[in-house]
Amino acid sequence: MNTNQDQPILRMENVSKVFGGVTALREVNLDVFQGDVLGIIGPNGSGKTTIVNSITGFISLTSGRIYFKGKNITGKKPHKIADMGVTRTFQIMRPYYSLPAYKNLVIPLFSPRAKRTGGWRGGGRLGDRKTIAIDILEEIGFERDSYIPFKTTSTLPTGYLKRLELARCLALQPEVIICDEIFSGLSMSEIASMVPLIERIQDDGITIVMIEHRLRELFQVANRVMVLNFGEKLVEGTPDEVMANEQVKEAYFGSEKIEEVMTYA
Amino acid sequence: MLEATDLMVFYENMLALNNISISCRDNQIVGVFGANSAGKSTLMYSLSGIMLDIRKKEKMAGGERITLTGQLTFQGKDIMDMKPSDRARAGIVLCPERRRLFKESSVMENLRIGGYLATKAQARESLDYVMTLFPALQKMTKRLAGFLSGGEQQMVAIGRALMAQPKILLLDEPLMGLSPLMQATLIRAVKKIQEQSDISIIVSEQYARPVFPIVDYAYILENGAAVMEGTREELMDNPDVKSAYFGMS
Amino acid sequence: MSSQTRRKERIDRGIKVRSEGLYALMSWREMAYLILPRFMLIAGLLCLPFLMPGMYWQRVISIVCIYAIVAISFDFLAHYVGLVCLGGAFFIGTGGYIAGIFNAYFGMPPVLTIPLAAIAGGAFCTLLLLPCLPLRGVYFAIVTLMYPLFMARIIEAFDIFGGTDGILGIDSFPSAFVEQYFVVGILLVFVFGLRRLVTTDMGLIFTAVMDNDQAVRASGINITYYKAMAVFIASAMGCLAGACLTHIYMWSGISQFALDFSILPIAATVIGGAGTLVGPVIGCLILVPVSELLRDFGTLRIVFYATILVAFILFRSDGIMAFAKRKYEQIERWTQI
Amino acid sequence: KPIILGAPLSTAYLYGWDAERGIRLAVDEINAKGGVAVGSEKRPFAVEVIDTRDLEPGVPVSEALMAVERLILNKKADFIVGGPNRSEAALAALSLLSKHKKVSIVTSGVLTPKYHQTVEANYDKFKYAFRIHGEAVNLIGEIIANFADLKEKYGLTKVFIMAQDVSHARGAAEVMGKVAASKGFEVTGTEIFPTGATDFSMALLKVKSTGSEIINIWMDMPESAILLKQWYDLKIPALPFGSTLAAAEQPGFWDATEGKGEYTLCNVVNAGNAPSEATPWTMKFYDAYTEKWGVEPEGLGSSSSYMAVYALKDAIERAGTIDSDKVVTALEQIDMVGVYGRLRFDPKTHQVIPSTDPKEGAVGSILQWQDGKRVVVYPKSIAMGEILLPPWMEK
Amino acid sequence: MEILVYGTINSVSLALMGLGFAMVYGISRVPNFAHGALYIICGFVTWTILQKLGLPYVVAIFLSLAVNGILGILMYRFILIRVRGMNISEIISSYAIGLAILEGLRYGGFRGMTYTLPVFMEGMVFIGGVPVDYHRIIMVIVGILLVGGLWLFTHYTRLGLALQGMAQDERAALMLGIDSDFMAMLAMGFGAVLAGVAATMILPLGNIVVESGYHVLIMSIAVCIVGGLGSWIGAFFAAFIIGFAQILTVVFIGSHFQMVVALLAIILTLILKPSGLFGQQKELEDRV
Ligand SMILES: Nc1ncnc2c1ncn2[C@@H]1O[C@H](COP(=O)(O)OP(=O)(O)OP(=O)(O)O)[C@@H](O)[C@H]1O
Ligand SMILES: Nc1ncnc2c1ncn2[C@@H]1O[C@H](COP(=O)(O)OP(=O)(O)OP(=O)(O)O)[C@@H](O)[C@H]1O
Ligand SMILES: [Mg+2]
Ligand SMILES: [Mg+2]
Repeated sequence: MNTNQDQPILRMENVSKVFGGVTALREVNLDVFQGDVLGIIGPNGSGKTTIVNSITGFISLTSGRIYFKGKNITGKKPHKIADMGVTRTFQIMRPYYSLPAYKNLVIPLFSPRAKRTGGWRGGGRLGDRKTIAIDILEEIGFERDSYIPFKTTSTLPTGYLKRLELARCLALQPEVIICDEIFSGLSMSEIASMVPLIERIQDDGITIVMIEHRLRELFQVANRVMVLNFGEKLVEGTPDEVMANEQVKEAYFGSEKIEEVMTYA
Repeated sequence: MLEATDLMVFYENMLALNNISISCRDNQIVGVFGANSAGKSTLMYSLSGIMLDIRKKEKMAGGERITLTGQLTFQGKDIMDMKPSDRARAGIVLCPERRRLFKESSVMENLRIGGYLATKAQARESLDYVMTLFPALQKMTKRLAGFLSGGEQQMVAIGRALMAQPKILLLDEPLMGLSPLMQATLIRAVKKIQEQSDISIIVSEQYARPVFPIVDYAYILENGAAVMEGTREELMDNPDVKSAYFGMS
Repeated sequence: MSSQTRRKERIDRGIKVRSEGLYALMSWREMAYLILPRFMLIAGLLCLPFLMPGMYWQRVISIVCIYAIVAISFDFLAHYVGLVCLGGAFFIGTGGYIAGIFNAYFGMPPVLTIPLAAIAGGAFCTLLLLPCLPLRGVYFAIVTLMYPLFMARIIEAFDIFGGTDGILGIDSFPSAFVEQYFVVGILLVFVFGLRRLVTTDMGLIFTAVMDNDQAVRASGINITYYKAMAVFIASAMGCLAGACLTHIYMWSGISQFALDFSILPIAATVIGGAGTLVGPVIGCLILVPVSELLRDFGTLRIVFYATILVAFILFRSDGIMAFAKRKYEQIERWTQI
Repeated sequence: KPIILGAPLSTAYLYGWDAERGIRLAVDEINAKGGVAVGSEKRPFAVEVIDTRDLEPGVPVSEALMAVERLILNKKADFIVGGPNRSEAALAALSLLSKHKKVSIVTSGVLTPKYHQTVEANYDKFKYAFRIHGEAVNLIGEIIANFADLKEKYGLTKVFIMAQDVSHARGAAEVMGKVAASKGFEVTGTEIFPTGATDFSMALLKVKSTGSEIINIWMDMPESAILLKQWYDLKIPALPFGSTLAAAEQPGFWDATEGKGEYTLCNVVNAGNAPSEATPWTMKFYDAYTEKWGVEPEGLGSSSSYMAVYALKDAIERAGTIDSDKVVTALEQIDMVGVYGRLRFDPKTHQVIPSTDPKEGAVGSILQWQDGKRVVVYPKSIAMGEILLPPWMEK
Repeated sequence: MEILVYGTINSVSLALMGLGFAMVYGISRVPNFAHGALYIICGFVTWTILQKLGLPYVVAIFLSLAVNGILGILMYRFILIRVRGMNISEIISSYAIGLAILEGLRYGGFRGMTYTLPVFMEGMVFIGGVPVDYHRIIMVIVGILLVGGLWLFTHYTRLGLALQGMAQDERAALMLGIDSDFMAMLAMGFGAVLAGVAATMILPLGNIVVESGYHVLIMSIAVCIVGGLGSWIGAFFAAFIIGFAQILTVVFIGSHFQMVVALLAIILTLILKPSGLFGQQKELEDRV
């Protein structure tokens, strides 16, 4: 897929990040192309979340550059980057706990970007934010006629919170969504219901970067996978290529049998 | 060892736990499985007594009223009204979901705070044990816990709970955010803990499959009620359970 | 505990549920249910000047209103935007000085100085607080606590605007009547205005910023802008109160930056009910007169005052208004489990 | 029906409580003699004191203004005597007084010249305000006169000025420096201390190294006692001379400095605040005060507060009414001999007219601590003793 | 040299003032606005014991420290415990308690300028040509020992660690068997004792006056905030920044700018390093 496009939508050039002595990223290069679903995997602490943070401007880089559609976005403020269309979810969920669930979406719908784009599949009909918010929630798996969208977010269970994270990104009508472990903490059936959703989002032409430990589901949706280890890019390729790679096995599965470990993934 | 009968928890008017009876015998691993909002965390909080603290704080701030009824016995003693800190002293230690580390302290300090109840010798021993369990932690003892990655924090949280010399360890979704390798390691470690130091463990998970091989007995929660319980074998044979919690059909 | 078989249940009153939404317009009872509390507040405040025995107590009412304005601005910032600002005196002082300067030095009448103080003062305060906006929680609180001290020191050190003597000879309101109804009116406008504001989209964003600013940034919204906006609103209110105070006492001086002006509104908010916007008004209606009643005790007054304050906080730790609201909207009853 | 005197005072502070005692003493004396003759009837005085807390840091002046308003509106005070005590508060209260047309006599604490200047500048508006004790400029004059004495007698010419970091003290120190220089003294240095400073040894050493012979101190903070202790310990050969040195005014000063404050000179503004024979009334007041309250007059406002009540009585009796405007006129014409000399107000500024001779006007007094006692050494006309030099200064 | 010596002394006394506040906040997350009052009351209690009961100075000091500790504990036990976790209520109620204590003392006759405590040791030495009295030297030593001791205590003893943990996440601490109410009470008592220590060290250099309670409160808050709340070491360094800023202004600009500069230093530090010198709260909270 990436061959027929010349310019990557997201590009990381020699990105490094050092947190006072700890090198979280070391000279990472990465191209993400329009329409990709890129998976990033790696052991704990390998720098995956750091990649997300650096792309979305939540941390400043030690060195390197990041481009979005050819424009240099290094050092830009998070809200500027989000405004350009790169959105993210948070690994440690950050919904608005004190608001009712649907109002979580009214906020991104109020943002300048949503006003410009009309919001998620909005097409300019940004009249009633509440209706749109509930539409999005339905899309993402909240039962429409239930009272759940109206419950205070803090009383919602993890599964809904994870979805809210994603919904918040969708509301902005983004070009790139970076999901940080949205499958973790979800039950089997819920993950199963999320997978088609991801595919649908991809069909809408939105580029997705997914960070996951649930390899099985990840491989269902991802067309490319990058493996990080100790802040360094190990390999990049299709899921099968990656799984076949010896280095990856070594770093990610250790000495265990892949099959056995995969039962956990 | 730990036995709860007719446990009921109301958040204001919402019934979060409905008449749950659970028991955990000595040196047993008990699994509590359930989808989101089944009430796993509520159960864990009730068992460890944190619910009392939550209730107190809510009352003070004029928030929702939490009602808690039922019987809870630990080693034959009624502990329903026991303060959470005393329960920990008695040996019920919870490793909560969302980690709740001491963010501003270093990893080592986190572990040492965990060892508050332990004697010096015990603390040293458990520290070594945690370090062999999670070798990754060895390199980061000086770093602030709040800056660790999600998975690393999870390891510290479990290590910290182990430091508290539990007799019964409550693990609330311990696998969340861990890499497959880490999950495998952890599960094996849990088994090893149970075998080596005769600790009982109650572990809650959404996704039963990784944990299932090591549990002796399991409960399945749905909407706050225990809809099913049984030994591993019994549940294994049940097709509903299989599809819902193991993702296989 | 373990033998407990009953629990207390709280349910919304039927009338409350009915009066949410359009149905409210269908019966007088429901209309009354909705309107009565608001009406009571408005009517009560408007009547107060008449009910007060004598000029002095009427004056106390003006002071109550001034404190109440500062208190609701604090409540708004703290509980709807998440910026706990302990610097109420900063606003009062700035507003007071601006009004004083324009009145005494340039001869502007109060009708001009008061709005001017609100706008210019709000802008000034916002500008000075701008660098602190990234601060969080206690840090923001304490820095704002320092600001009024800082301003007072600056005026003292540079000996500007009358130095420690302050500005004298400022015009008062044309009459006591105008003064009281002006502050009461302003207070009502602010209370209802803010209550409206916090339910708008803008208010929602304020709440979101308080809840979780990182997520707001991730939604492509500039949080600094919104925080500054909120600070402007709050400080303009505070400055307006300060300007009124200046005209009431016909004086402005560095002690308008005194700690008391920061603390009292917060105390009123705490006992009145934080996050309700009406609570602070009620808190002020209690605290200020109590303080006046205690004047006869001389030095002991503050001791009693502090004790009463603590007692209130302990007795109703969630605040009077929150308590009243719950009682008004919900019934409690025992149910069998 | 009593005539109500409202006294807004910061009663937790020296200048507040000494004024209250002075006022109450006078009122009791007057009432015991039957009260005030207003026209044909005799009316007693009644005192309402409200604590203004205005000397307390961190308390807004509006608190004091509230107190004044309460006295006027709620306690129905006919006259205001005493405070507010802080200059700033007293100035702020001027507007209220004119608004309510209440005659007020400030008796303690307010030293700023701005007070009577304000009255003068806007007489019609602020004519209700009077001040019955000496003000800062006046104090400086007295001190300079004293310096001249010292120069003549002991040949002391080098002055070192120390002031507390508050604007009035700073301002006064500056003026002092200029005036002293113009009168042929050498000002060897000026040192400003922040309020609450507790170490003065550096400055004291500077005093020594510059060969200064007089230390002029402008501080009303309690820590000034430390300054004197250190002065004693270091045996600095310069005579400490305080103006508004609140710490040294109080009889308790001796204990607070463990006797190390001996030889300290201090201006207590008006006669009567320390024992002297200014007028026949002075010691009578002094003894009556001591008897009634069990302590000697302490602050700089005891005698003036006492006199304020008598002045009011006099004015009311002459006016024959308690109508404010008439009383103002009567007060402007007052001419009586009081505790600290002849009492007259300048009709334009409403400031009491000062003098060094009790027969001519209100006399100040400067005392020196000698062997545990406060000895008035200035003005000459009322002096009880001579200025002494500490042994290590005697040549 | 003069700057160095007096800067140090000034800084240490600021640090001493701040320690108690930092301690209580660092451990129980209660911003103890009664800190200044506790400071002053210790001075008066010592004075009373010394002058009225005539007990020896050392006994008086220890007794009054004990009184202070008990006071702190009582304050927590009966009042603050009921508003734990509600920060604004905590501020207001502790401030009110402080106010009541201070004004109560004033009412009780502790006013005026005649209350002083004797210094521990008379006399002075010259350090590099600058005269310093022994008491100040003792104060500096005690201050440094105290800060060091506290640092060791909180980082290396079981109790200290537990207190540290409790401060950060009370519920997590509960899960580990740390009794949070008891700990907070302990912290409060301990903080009160520290306020007392500061009082007994600093007050002999000046007079005991009620007003300085407010001053002490403001300065101690400032020190703690600049240092990063809850970090003793931070508070110590912050005291040095503010202390030297003050002394330098006095020497080079003029003493009436002292407070201006001190406050400016505080505001600037925070703007540049939003969670204080050694705090990392903001960074932690911003970590996503
Ligand atoms: N703000 C920070 N300050 C210091 N160190 C940090 C910070 N953020 C991350 N780190 C460190 O950088 C490394 C990479 O962290 P990161 O969160 O990117 O890991 P991750 O790949 O997302 O891991 P996980 O799968 O466990 O979430 C970790 O070792 C972490 O401790
Ligand atoms: N503080 C609270 N107030 C009101 N309702 C609550 C509160 N906490 C939890 N609940 C509700 O109680 C039910 C059980 O919640 P609980 O957190 O125990 O579920 P869980 O099984 O742990 O889910 P998860 O997988 O999300 O962790 C949920 O429906 C939740 O919405
Ligand atoms: Mg991560
Ligand atoms: Mg849970």
